[in-house]
Amino acid sequence: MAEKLIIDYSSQGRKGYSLPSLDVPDINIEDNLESEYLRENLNFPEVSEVDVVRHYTALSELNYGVDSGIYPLGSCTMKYNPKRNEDIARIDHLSQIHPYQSDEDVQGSLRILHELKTDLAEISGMDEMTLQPASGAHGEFTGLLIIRKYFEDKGIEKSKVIVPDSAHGTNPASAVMAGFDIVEIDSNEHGMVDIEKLKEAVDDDVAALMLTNPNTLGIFEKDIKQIADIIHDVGGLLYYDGANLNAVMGYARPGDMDFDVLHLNLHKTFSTPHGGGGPGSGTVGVKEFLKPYLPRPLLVKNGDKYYWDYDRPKSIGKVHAFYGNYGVLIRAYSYIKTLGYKGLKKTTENAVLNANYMKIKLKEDFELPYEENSLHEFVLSGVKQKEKGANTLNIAKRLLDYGQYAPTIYFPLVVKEAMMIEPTETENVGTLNKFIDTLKTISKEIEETPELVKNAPHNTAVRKLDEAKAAREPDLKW
Amino acid sequence: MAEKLIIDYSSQGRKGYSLPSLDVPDINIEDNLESEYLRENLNFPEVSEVDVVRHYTALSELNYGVDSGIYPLGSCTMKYNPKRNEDIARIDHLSQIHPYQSDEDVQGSLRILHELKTDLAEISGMDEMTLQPASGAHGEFTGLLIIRKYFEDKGIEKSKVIVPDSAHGTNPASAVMAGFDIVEIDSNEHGMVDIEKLKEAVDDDVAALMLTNPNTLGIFEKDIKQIADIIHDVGGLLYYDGANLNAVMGYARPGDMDFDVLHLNLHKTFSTPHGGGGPGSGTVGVKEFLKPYLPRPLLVKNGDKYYWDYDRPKSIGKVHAFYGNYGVLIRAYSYIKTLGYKGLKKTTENAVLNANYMKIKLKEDFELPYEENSLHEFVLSGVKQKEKGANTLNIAKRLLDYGQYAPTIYFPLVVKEAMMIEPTETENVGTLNKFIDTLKTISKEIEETPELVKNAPHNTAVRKLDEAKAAREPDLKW
Amino acid sequence: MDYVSNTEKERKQMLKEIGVEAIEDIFNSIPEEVKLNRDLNVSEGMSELELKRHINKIADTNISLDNYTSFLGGGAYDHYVPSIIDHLISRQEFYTAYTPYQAELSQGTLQVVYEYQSMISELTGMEVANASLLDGGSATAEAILMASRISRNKKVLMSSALHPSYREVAKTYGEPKDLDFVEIGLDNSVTNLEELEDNLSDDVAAIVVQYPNFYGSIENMKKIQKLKQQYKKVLLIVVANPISLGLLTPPKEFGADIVTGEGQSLGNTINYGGPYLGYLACINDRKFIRQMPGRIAGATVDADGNRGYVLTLQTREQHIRREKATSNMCTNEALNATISTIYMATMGKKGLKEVAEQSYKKAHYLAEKIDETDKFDVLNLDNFFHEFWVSTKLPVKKVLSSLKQNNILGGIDISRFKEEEGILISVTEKRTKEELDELVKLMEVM
Amino acid sequence: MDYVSNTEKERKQMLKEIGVEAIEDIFNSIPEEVKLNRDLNVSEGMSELELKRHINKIADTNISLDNYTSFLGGGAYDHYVPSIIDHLISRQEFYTAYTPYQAELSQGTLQVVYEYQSMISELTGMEVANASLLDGGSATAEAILMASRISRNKKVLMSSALHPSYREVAKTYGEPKDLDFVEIGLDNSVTNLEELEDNLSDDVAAIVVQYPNFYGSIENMKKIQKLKQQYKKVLLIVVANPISLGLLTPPKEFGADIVTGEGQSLGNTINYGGPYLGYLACINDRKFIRQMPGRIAGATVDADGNRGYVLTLQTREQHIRREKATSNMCTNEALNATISTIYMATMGKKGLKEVAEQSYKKAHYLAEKIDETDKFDVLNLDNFFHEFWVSTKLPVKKVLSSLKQNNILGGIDISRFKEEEGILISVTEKRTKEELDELVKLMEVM
Ligand SMILES: Cc1ncc(COP(=O)(O)O)c(C=O)c1O
Ligand SMILES: Cc1ncc(COP(=O)(O)O)c(C=O)c1O
Repeated sequence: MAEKLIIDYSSQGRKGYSLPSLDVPDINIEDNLESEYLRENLNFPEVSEVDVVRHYTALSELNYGVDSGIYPLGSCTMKYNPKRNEDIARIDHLSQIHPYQSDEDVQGSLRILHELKTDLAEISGMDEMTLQPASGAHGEFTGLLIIRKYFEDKGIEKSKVIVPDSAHGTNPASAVMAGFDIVEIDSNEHGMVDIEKLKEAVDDDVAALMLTNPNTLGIFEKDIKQIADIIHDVGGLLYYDGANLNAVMGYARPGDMDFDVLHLNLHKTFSTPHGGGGPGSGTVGVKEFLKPYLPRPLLVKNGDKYYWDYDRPKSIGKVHAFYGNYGVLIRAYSYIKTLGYKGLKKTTENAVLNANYMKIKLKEDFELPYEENSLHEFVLSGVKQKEKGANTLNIAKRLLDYGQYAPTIYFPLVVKEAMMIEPTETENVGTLNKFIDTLKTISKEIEETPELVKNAPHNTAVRKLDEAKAAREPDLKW
Repeated sequence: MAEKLIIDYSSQGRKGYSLPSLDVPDINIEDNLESEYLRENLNFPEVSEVDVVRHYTALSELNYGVDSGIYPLGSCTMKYNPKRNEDIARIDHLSQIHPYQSDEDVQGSLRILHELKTDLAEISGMDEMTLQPASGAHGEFTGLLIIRKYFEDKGIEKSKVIVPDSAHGTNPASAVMAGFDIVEIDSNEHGMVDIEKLKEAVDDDVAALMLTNPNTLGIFEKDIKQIADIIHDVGGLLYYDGANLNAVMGYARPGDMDFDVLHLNLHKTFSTPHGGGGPGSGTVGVKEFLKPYLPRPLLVKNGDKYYWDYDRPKSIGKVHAFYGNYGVLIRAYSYIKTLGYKGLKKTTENAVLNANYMKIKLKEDFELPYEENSLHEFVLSGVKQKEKGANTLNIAKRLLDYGQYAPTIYFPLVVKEAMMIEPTETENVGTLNKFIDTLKTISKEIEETPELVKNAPHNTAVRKLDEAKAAREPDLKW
Repeated sequence: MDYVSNTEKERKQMLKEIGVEAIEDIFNSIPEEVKLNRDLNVSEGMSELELKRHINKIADTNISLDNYTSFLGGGAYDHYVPSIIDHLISRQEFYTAYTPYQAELSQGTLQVVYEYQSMISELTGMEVANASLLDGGSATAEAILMASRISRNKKVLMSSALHPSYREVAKTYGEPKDLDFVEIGLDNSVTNLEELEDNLSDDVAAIVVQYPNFYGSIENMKKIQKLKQQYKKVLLIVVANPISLGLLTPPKEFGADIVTGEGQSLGNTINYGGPYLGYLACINDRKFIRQMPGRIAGATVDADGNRGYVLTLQTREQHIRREKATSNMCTNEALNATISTIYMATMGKKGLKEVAEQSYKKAHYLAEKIDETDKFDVLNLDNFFHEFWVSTKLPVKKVLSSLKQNNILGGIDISRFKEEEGILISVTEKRTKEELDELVKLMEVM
Repeated sequence: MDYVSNTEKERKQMLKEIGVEAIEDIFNSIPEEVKLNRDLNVSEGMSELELKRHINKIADTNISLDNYTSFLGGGAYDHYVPSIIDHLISRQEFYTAYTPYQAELSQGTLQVVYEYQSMISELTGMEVANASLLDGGSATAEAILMASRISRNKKVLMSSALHPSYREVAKTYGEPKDLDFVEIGLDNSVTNLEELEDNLSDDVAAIVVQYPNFYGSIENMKKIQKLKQQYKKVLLIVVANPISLGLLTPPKEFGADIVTGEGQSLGNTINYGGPYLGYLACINDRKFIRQMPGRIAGATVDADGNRGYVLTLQTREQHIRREKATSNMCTNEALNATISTIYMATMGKKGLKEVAEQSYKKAHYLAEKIDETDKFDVLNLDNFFHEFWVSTKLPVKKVLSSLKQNNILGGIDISRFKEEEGILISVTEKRTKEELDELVKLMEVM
């Protein structure tokens, strides 16, 4: 099953490309360019087109995609990526446009982008959006810069951002990049923000609280209004990490929960493909009062015409060389237009239904650390299984043996031996049952033959990989 | 690894399609149509789009394609199918045209088809071509009908078609469909047509001799001119089965070997994909005197304009409802235009080089029944291995365990335990060596652990399948 | 460019191992007298960029359904093709594979064929279907040959409301077998059943009717069934558009022995007439199955007792039986059958019905409106599926070319088949009310 | 339509098992006060047919490179993209996969990243590359932050010949870290090295230059290297167009510590500016590697001792280190990196060089001709790669709009960046002599 490196297919003189022959009079580049600027050697593969096609086809076969089966990574919203959106993103008149064409050349694309941001603002309850951030973390960074700029503009000094212990790692990392200090607060026994601890942590120096709601345990922060008040009372702002929007579309809007800034992960809620790790899009929404600080340029509609407004003196500036991940935005637009408002709501309903169904079934075998009602995802703990000899990592690896992907593990950090499960709405009860049965089987295996699980995976292209060695003796290129 | 049937994913009420809602005033069909014409039930799957995508993706993973590796099926010319030809066949202005548009609407397509048939005629040395036949066998049938019609037109009665024992099964089958009786002649000890036997078999009743050259042993019938004379002398015609054209492009032309009619398999020599068994294209070429008999309509160029000529009173009629497998023809055009005359010749050279290289290497371990020079393919015999306990079928199955496809086996019939190997030019010496090594390894396995080979395959999605049971107790639908 | 993988250096080394000097030497077995001693008169090769430019330029001279509204049918229909189909069949494992000779590495193709056979059987009401034939025309011809072999008769009663080209292909195929084709004339837009009755006898191999027929009309299948039943040996071959069977009673219920036809409408691109696929299904009778042309997949078990699929009943086929084979079929239309399988699975129970119903309703909406115009009449207004026959005193060519100026391909000029006159208009679910109304508006003012 | 798979019946059954009545009940944990009690003001859903019609209609209002000849560059280049790339990345196993968290089921992605890192390292001459960043602009910013962390300095000398938007992004990123950006002015079309020298000191974190620079000119890298070497702590960041490195000496040989930039030109569709990919590579120094942003793949062995790939050196990253991470990078541009990997493999040793050389030669052919016209001068005629700076007394907007009327996108109006004036013209290997001559012909008569 192993596939060698593309460089190992190389054979001197082999060619995989074809170019028209030069049709302008040839010149000697050495006559124009000093020899020390002329590259001497490029040790790239020399392979044929067939070699390339076979090699990357073979590599693809070592991967698992959403079309391979359930992908229950909690917090990642691995839903089906509609093929028709791929077609649409490849329409020549949409994809073959250059970022420096004039606005008038690309009115069609600008219309799409404008409708998209209008829809996203409506869905999330915000007043204005920027489409520039290219990932969730990029959106967080952008949102926090907006907060920073806002306070700077108002002449208020604030240095702290509060982040719950259940937050995603990008939250504190983004806040630090945006120049803030982090205050971490513990969750309470219900897996929610501990109001008392929050009050203690809050002071005039707090610029923002970052929260996702439902939180990473899948639990809705029911005291959100109170939390908002606590922060707003000290002049701080509320930042919403939109990674979990799939849990509430059509049911609740972050804007209505008094969040001031948010980012949405279009590569989660809005079904754009993850591409093995990217590209994504982390569009940022703000309330009216923060609009001046959005990145430049802002897309504006004037009558029937759309244009990019660069004249935004209070803007934080640019976070992307162009306008963001346009190709991803097109797919998200296509998705929203397909579903419409009913489809969006139905999406959320079934995402939550699926998660709750799985939770009910799986808590028979696995510890459920928080009994609270949860929405689109839930977190189990593998502590019982660990005692019997196989931990959460082992369980995850054993799932791979059964041809199914594993949940997010060891996150959120507040749960020991965490398994964070998010089925999404595009799974049906059949695939859920199959996954549930597999987890139950593994749990039984741990009782009967723990070694089998501990040494998993057994049937994958490679067995368990030595990560320690990888870090100790970095081998990062051929 | 097993994948259930699509019907087994069915769940009442599930939907995988979307249609716009009816925008004309609704009517009650029962008011128009008697109830006995209204279908009561259609027991089709009820599945979601995700179900469909995953199911057929899973099925695809149980297949082996040219991009998976070497596909050395002798006589099948399984070369790389260029991706760019797929793009071109999907250009809207080429693919979204209806067969009953007027000729003037589709001048672009007609130009392509005309250039294609002109190129094919030049490559094969014929005077005129029809693009209508949709497969090699269809081409044979068409060609033989032309021969039949020619004799009928000339008032000559002839009932026999001579076919060598090494011929492909379609040859006699097509000849019978075209109303002829078959005379089979044995090959001589060199694997070629036995001239003496041919002479004996020939009489005035012979309408045609069907031959492929090189023949299915990969050996060029060097006496082809003499053979042609023998047939022509009794007023018979020479039919060329073009399955092996990959062996001679740019080096020799069937037309120059005095063949009167031929078909070309565009899905072999001209790289159009086989699609798991089809579609193909078996374009037929003829010498000038047979032109009147070609199927209707014939594509004609008049000045700058192209049109379909239906006014062909001597035509055999139609063999296809429309014009043939247009989508396949587009791909073949794209291929020929890409390669040009130099590329075609180089293609043949490397196809022959690869086959000869493999033959030299493999005859060390396997019996080579005919030592004659061969061209693009060669036939080994597994008799030595069979004596040691594993026959050619076992060897083929064992190859699958090594992730490589097997050669054509038990064909041609003139070789016992035949393995017919055709690597094609798109393989390089690296993939050839890998295949050679695997066959040698298997040969060793047969000496050391014959049971291992006899019970192969072991690593495939299913093990050896019970064909007898399938035929005895036909289970042909769910 | 070319697709040769070996380098010059590798070639030299290989030649050395083979024991010859130059590449030309390995062609020594070709006698000089037949060697080509010049370059082929074929153009120079092209890089991908040049190729795409070249072909796009040519393609742009076509008028295509991409920017014209089409009412063309006649056996090639512009139905909605779900996007997922092309994504799935573009997996190399499907489209670059050969015929599944090594079943163990071809379970994907084989199971698809089995599913295809299952759904074609269900759709037609029949019990056994093959893996596909070359197209609707040749499938009809093969069905007739099959019927003749089964009944051992040579006379074939073929409805004139059967697609003219299918009739022509059938005759081409039948001629060498001395089949005697009797064409049964029209009674308005359907087969003249009196004439059919008059021609029926015990030496008839088969009756061949199309359902819905070439003009879109639904034959009186009840009556045809009754006529047929009077003669034991006579087989009934029904040529059916599979989409219509989403709505219409399957031919089996009218006594069909063989159902065949063109599968294009099940998800295949219009593609100027091909590649399409012929489908063929028959009753579950050993005599029939033994005479079936083409490949058949069947379920079986492997050495471990697990379910798997193989090509089966191959003793009918050319590679086993050679001149005694039921047909010369080898390469078929497997990828198109894969397309149709995915189409049927995607549309499913409800979707296929909805496609048929919407096509029906839209076609009837349009037909009514056209019939209300001054200059046009619909000849089969009271009886058609999604295609109808319009007659007019205006010159048809002019009508169509004036529509074309309005970016409409208005239908088939029936006179192209040199039998009848008028326009054959086809409507699928893809046509919008706006498009239908636009056509009517233009026809109203002609 | 929607993508929900459960049927109404299944939903009911599931609700029952969960122990609630209605679907709304599972949302009970959302307090009423924040519940949305109306429908979202988003349009009705659409079927695929409607969707494609709707979007195609909008798309047709764009002017696209599909039917206009483009001379636009400025960081987004219209190079030839081999057809096989889209076929390969359209395999669902690549494009629908997540970040390779479970390495054993993600060896495809991981090996691709390893190959990507290997080729980026080779191309730039560096020793360690990451798995991609978000785009050229943010990668430049991350490189600057990285340099500042390594040198513990805050002052950044940034060439004004660096892409204006990259400078802007860098400032956005640098501001919270109190970086002190000094922009070094131009000397004709290259960085003013005297000014650079004057600003150099031991408290400088990094010099940032672009190679070839925004105006297409090749900086005097030898000189810059010398200047830099005088200050031990100062790092040299080179922002390079990877295509140019097919022809030009890799930055490493001029003393670059970090090489970064936009990878779009390596096989990525123009796509109105994204998704593209930022690449970043550095020298093999633990101090550097520890400060690198983004994911890194490494080779290791599995439990059986076989080679395999994992994400490694993750203690730099946010999911491990949270607020102490080197960057917040999580989702990156993996699929674009896959595209670039396949591109680099396909073009290979010779192809990348040929692309660079053809672009160079065609650009120079055009520049010479334009310079010969009356009204246009090429400011950097003696020193550029494949993009050059044209000045004219004519109003640039008018020049460009008159070219557009001839289906030519004539270049970038440099004034859009509010710094300099003129037209930036970029030429890739895709432009034909005919197209170049056509442009010249039009410019000659202006
Ligand atoms: C809760 C949460 N927040 C933020 C992010 C970061 O998003 P991205 O990966 O797009 O940067 C993620 C993604 O994993 C997440 O799950
Ligand atoms: C020698 C030979 N002749 C004829 C044929 C028949 O061609 P097709 O499969 O296209 O009908 C084949 C294909 O297998 C062949 O190899």
